Amino acid sequence: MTQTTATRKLTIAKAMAEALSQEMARDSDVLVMGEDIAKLGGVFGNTAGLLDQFGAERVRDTPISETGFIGTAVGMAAAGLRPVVELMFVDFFGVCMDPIYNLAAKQSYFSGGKVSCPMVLMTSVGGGYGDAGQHSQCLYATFGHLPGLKVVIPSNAYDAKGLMLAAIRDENPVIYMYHKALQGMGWLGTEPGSIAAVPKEDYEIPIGKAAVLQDGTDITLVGLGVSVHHCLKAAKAVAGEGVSAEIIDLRTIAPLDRETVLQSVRKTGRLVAVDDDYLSYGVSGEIVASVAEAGIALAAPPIRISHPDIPIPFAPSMEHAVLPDAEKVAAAIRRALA
Amino acid sequence: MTQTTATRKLTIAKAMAEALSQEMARDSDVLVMGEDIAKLGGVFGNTAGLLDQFGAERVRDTPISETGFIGTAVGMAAAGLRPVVELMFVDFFGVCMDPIYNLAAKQSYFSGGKVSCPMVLMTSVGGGYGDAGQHSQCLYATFGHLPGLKVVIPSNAYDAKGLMLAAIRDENPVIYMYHKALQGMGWLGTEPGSIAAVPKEDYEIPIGKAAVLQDGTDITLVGLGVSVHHCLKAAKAVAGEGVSAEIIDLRTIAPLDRETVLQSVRKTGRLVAVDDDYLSYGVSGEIVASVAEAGIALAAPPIRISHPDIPIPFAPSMEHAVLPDAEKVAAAIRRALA
Amino acid sequence: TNQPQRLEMYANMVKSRAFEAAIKAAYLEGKQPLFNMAKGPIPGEMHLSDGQEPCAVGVCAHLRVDDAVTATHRPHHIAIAKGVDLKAMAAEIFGRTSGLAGGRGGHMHLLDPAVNFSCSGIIGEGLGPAVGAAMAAKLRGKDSIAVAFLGEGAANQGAFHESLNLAAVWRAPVVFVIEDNRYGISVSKADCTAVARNSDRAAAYGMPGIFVEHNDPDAVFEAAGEAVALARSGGGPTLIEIETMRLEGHFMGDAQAYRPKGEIDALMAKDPIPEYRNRLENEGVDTVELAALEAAARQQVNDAITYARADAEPAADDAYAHVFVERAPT
Amino acid sequence: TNQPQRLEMYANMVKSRAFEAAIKAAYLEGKQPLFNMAKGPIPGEMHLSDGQEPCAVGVCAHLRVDDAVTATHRPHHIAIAKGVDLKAMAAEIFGRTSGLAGGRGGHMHLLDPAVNFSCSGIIGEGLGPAVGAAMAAKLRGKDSIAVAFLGEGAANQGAFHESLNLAAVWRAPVVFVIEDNRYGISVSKADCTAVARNSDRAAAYGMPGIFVEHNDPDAVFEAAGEAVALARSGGGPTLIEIETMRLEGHFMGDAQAYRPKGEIDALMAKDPIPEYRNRLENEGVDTVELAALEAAARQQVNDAITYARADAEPAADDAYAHVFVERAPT
Ligand SMILES: Cc1ncc(C[n+]2csc(CCOP(=O)(O)OP(=O)(O)O)c2C)c(N)n1
Ligand SMILES: Cc1ncc(C[n+]2csc(CCOP(=O)(O)OP(=O)(O)O)c2C)c(N)n1
Ligand SMILES: [Mg+2]
Ligand SMILES: [Mg+2]
Repeated sequence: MTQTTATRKLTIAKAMAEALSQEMARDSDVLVMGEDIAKLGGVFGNTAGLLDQFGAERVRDTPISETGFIGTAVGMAAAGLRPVVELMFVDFFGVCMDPIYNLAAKQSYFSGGKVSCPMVLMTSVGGGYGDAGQHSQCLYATFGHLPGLKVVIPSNAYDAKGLMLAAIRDENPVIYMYHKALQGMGWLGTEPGSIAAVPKEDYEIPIGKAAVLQDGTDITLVGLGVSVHHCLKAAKAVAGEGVSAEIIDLRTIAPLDRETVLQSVRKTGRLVAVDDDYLSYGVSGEIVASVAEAGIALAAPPIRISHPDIPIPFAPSMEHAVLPDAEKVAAAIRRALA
Repeated sequence: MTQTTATRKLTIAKAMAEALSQEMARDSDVLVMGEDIAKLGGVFGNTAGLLDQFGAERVRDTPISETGFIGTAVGMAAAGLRPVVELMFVDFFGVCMDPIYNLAAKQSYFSGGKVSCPMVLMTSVGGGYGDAGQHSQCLYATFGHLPGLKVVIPSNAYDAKGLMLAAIRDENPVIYMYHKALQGMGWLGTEPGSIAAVPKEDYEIPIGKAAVLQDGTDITLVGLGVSVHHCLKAAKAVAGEGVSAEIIDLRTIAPLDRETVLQSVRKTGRLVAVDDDYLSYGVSGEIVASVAEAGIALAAPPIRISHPDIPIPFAPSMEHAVLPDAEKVAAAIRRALA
Repeated sequence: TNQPQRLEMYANMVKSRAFEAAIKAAYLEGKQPLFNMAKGPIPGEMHLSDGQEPCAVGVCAHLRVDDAVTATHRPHHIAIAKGVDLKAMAAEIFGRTSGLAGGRGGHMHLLDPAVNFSCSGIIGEGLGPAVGAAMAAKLRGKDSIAVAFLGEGAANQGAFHESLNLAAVWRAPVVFVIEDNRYGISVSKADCTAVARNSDRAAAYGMPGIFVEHNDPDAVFEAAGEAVALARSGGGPTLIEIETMRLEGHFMGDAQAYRPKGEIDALMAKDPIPEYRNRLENEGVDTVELAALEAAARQQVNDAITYARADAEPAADDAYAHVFVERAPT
Repeated sequence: TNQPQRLEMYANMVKSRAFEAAIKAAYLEGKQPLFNMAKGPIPGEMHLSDGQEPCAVGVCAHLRVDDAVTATHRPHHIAIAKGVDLKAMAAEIFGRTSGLAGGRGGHMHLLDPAVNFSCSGIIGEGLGPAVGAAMAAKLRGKDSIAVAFLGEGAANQGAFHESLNLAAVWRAPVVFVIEDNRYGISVSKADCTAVARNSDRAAAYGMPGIFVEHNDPDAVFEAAGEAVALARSGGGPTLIEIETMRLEGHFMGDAQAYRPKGEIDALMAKDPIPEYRNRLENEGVDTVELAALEAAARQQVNDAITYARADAEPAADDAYAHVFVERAPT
């Protein structure tokens, strides 16, 4: 962003709503649909104000019929509209994955590129606030694994606005995962690091490009969404111990920007990959595998930190123990450097 | 299996049907439900004869209502029955994943172990016969990634029977994935290696244990289902070149038997992991990551071979080009040893 | 209804309302002045059932311990009417070791096999399992049945259609009970449902549909009686819709700006509990007896909450237990 | 109907049947003596539409190019009636480079945006997209509509319920057309559907339901006419069910042991194409004219098949193209 730009500090919720509002004003083909996104403004605040601004034709509360309204959105997209639909919690993908992964994701392929699907699916992810096993999942890898979908996860409000604008303008289905711990809704707690200076004007963050948030020489920390903040805090903690950590925010997991990760690890020779999705067949494993198959010589075995392969427990005494956090990342860094 | 046992060569389809028949005869709580599994005997032959033997109460054709009948099966299992349900193609998981991953998989956790879910979900996987992008997927990692599910994939008829018996007797939900290319239905072609001598009597293959099919010293080949046969053929091909390959059949991907893989790679120092699911966030990547984080010194970078991150194309000239096969595995072995 | 049953229905309504009041108070602890869901003795979402008690007690009055009930994300009143252990339930909601699931599930995941009760947080997820419980009884030649509770919003979810069709085709001994509290979070029934009465949808499955206009335990009892008798006698499923009321927000912390001004006050004036108390009084039930019932109910609630608060928090490693069932539970 | 329309309907039925015959012959090449789905010029599953032509032509006769149609895994007759390019369609089914999708999709995935036609292989998957196409027209103030075809078996899938309710709530200009061919693979309608007529389920969505008893283009045309007019004039959705017939197996290679003896012969005797030809003749249509129509239809089919066979197979690397759309298609 240029220095001359007027910026304000925004939460991710407000940055998402601003991006939607600006794009709906700019492009009359954009509309928003989902449960409680109109009158209520979204359970997580990301559609606040849109109903008043654009009216009930373009801002539509839906029945609790995810398969129905997501399938409908695909049909709208094929007809040239640019629907942004909300799946309130990613945990609900089980009732509506078919139109997402078999229809939206394959429309281009099944038409030889003749029919596009410019649709954004916004969905909240993550736990840490005691919402238990059916309302705290992340499922990044579940979506990243399936071809034809682009998957983005902002870690801060600046990226949230730029990724949303890029997602709406993309001709392909984009899964936009926003983390409840970063959303900036007071009632969910707020990670201060997710609140960022956001330009009023229009800008895009390129989908498929990771960001190097901090240069370092001793170890590469790879995160996405909330785990980026765990990495930043852990890096601070070990900086005092003379450790120089390089920090990468993936921002997109499909397509995955392996090159940025490899470049960094070639330099540092050490890797800790962190996410809060389930461990096996997950994001941190894909990062570790990508580095391994590249044949980069490492000074220490790569380490992955993710949620263990168990349902997310309700009681805080268990949930906080199993969720990744800055302490766990710092401990891994020390292990890698021991 | 003991030497005294009477065995016959069976296809996987027949071995599955025999296991179901024997267990239904032994345990009156076992029943089978799904689309076309009764009158038709299963599109893929794995329930042939059961309707005549056990009647319409215990062998039930269902409406095309996967969410309804899988949810029903979970309720039956909670009540003490042992339902075996069929999801005709794994590609259809998108219409019914919720009762599988949020309900069956978490029933034990949400009840502190008081309510079990002894249910088997049989589902066909795989392509290679021109059934295109919505009827050829594998989705191993999609199921392996989610906690609370056990996931097994037989590569031959002997394992198919033993894994089915173990799955039905397990107190937990087991996803039983059978590969169409191994099923032994003439109309799908048949991999001869999947037809095996099967004891008439009752036996179990332990869930969660991989099998070392061939000892070797130069390189470890890891596969599951059909890719096991690619590995066996590739190993034969390179044997003439003096390469001694160790071959591991995972048999189960959740829980994953990492120890058997690590032991082998510690010995051989080289790894090729092969599966026909999508590459990113997939099975071959999990194997590579598990070896990497174990810090095993390798003589060559590990190699993974999977279906690329694209929908499965219809035309044979494209599908066969992108599907893993023995030639691709042999080429990888040569690369690893170059 | 006979009088003892009606007094029990009343007592259960009082107990449920008292339980919600106690949970509400505990839930708000540590969430003041700034409401933060993660804080306090009970974190996460909290969906209270105030106003919907008649649905629970009117239906469950017909049920036996071996009848199965599946409920929703708003389960407390139904769990209490079905006889779930109040202490273990409270301890689960507080996330303590002697909770129903040892604190692993929380308020949306209350499973008590001792009374065949379960609930879950996904809309429509309980319908299939109820059909399954009913079919298990039928296949074993038992006359136990199953009841699935759902909200009016859930009647637009695909699982509703699939489960009702399957139940009808298989003549499963199951009753589907829709608690129509007019809202799915902020979305009114009229804004998302193509018919005024979901009970009319029973015709799409060739099963009887009953609409209960009044949020009244006696009216619910009567309708449920027919449906339960039909199911128990092998007559197959019934769909019931009850016009009830949600006196609280969708969940704690819901500002409810989407509700018309004065709506809540108008509903409060029709609170079914005092209404039922008046009816019983007018019928000559001794007020001393009623007061005793109320006191006993409140006492049970206080004991349960006290028990839960005193119970130990799970150890970190408890998170790893019970992902799988190791043996057949007995 | 006017006579030219009826002759066009007849011609399209003949063209569809001839197309299926040609596909059937080509499909069996290389699959003899042992039937192996992977072999021959057309691999994979093949679902033929013989017998169901009246549904396609009777409905599509009312549609314009800008009206959208979504079909199923059994799409050929509908694609032909909607005017999908026959050469590109045949080439796609043969998996060739100038196929609709360059051979990436095959027979269950025929998308032709030029005439707003699409289909897919997942039961119920086309319903939502039809509602979406209809809503796109409505939001843009156009009077184009959408039609979703589905089988009677699909009427038990959750997507049916969700899509019909949403269409009704939003008054989408869409028509849902159920081709009741009595079977979902091997499972009969009676064995899996709680009502005799799915058109009765329209009441669950407050929309008109029409049942067409005869597998007759004129009867379908009349019913579809009402529904299309209602949708075009802003009157919202309609559900139509047509009692049709499946003259072939579910897919090629289906032994059909599940069908009662003699059923297929009885149906063959009621083949709608000769029946319609007789009617036209009895009404005095010149047999020479009919013969000319038939010859022309067959010629188009032969040209399309010849074109497809001569077309090039995709190169291996073509598999990697079009996973994503790079620019807005124009
Ligand atoms: C499949 C699914 N979609 C959405 C949600 C989010 N959600 C939780 S409760 C609720 C409203 C449910 O309304 P209703 O069925 O009427 O029950 P009520 O809350 O009124 O008791 C919604 C949309 C969910 N839990 N599951
Ligand atoms: C969600 C889903 N479940 C199951 C299938 C497998 N399947 C393909 S066609 C079919 C039968 C469909 O019956 P119907 O809707 O009546 O259409 P018909 O084949 O008779 O034209 C089934 C079960 C599928 N493709 N998708
Ligand atoms: Mg409600
Ligand atoms: Mg049919």
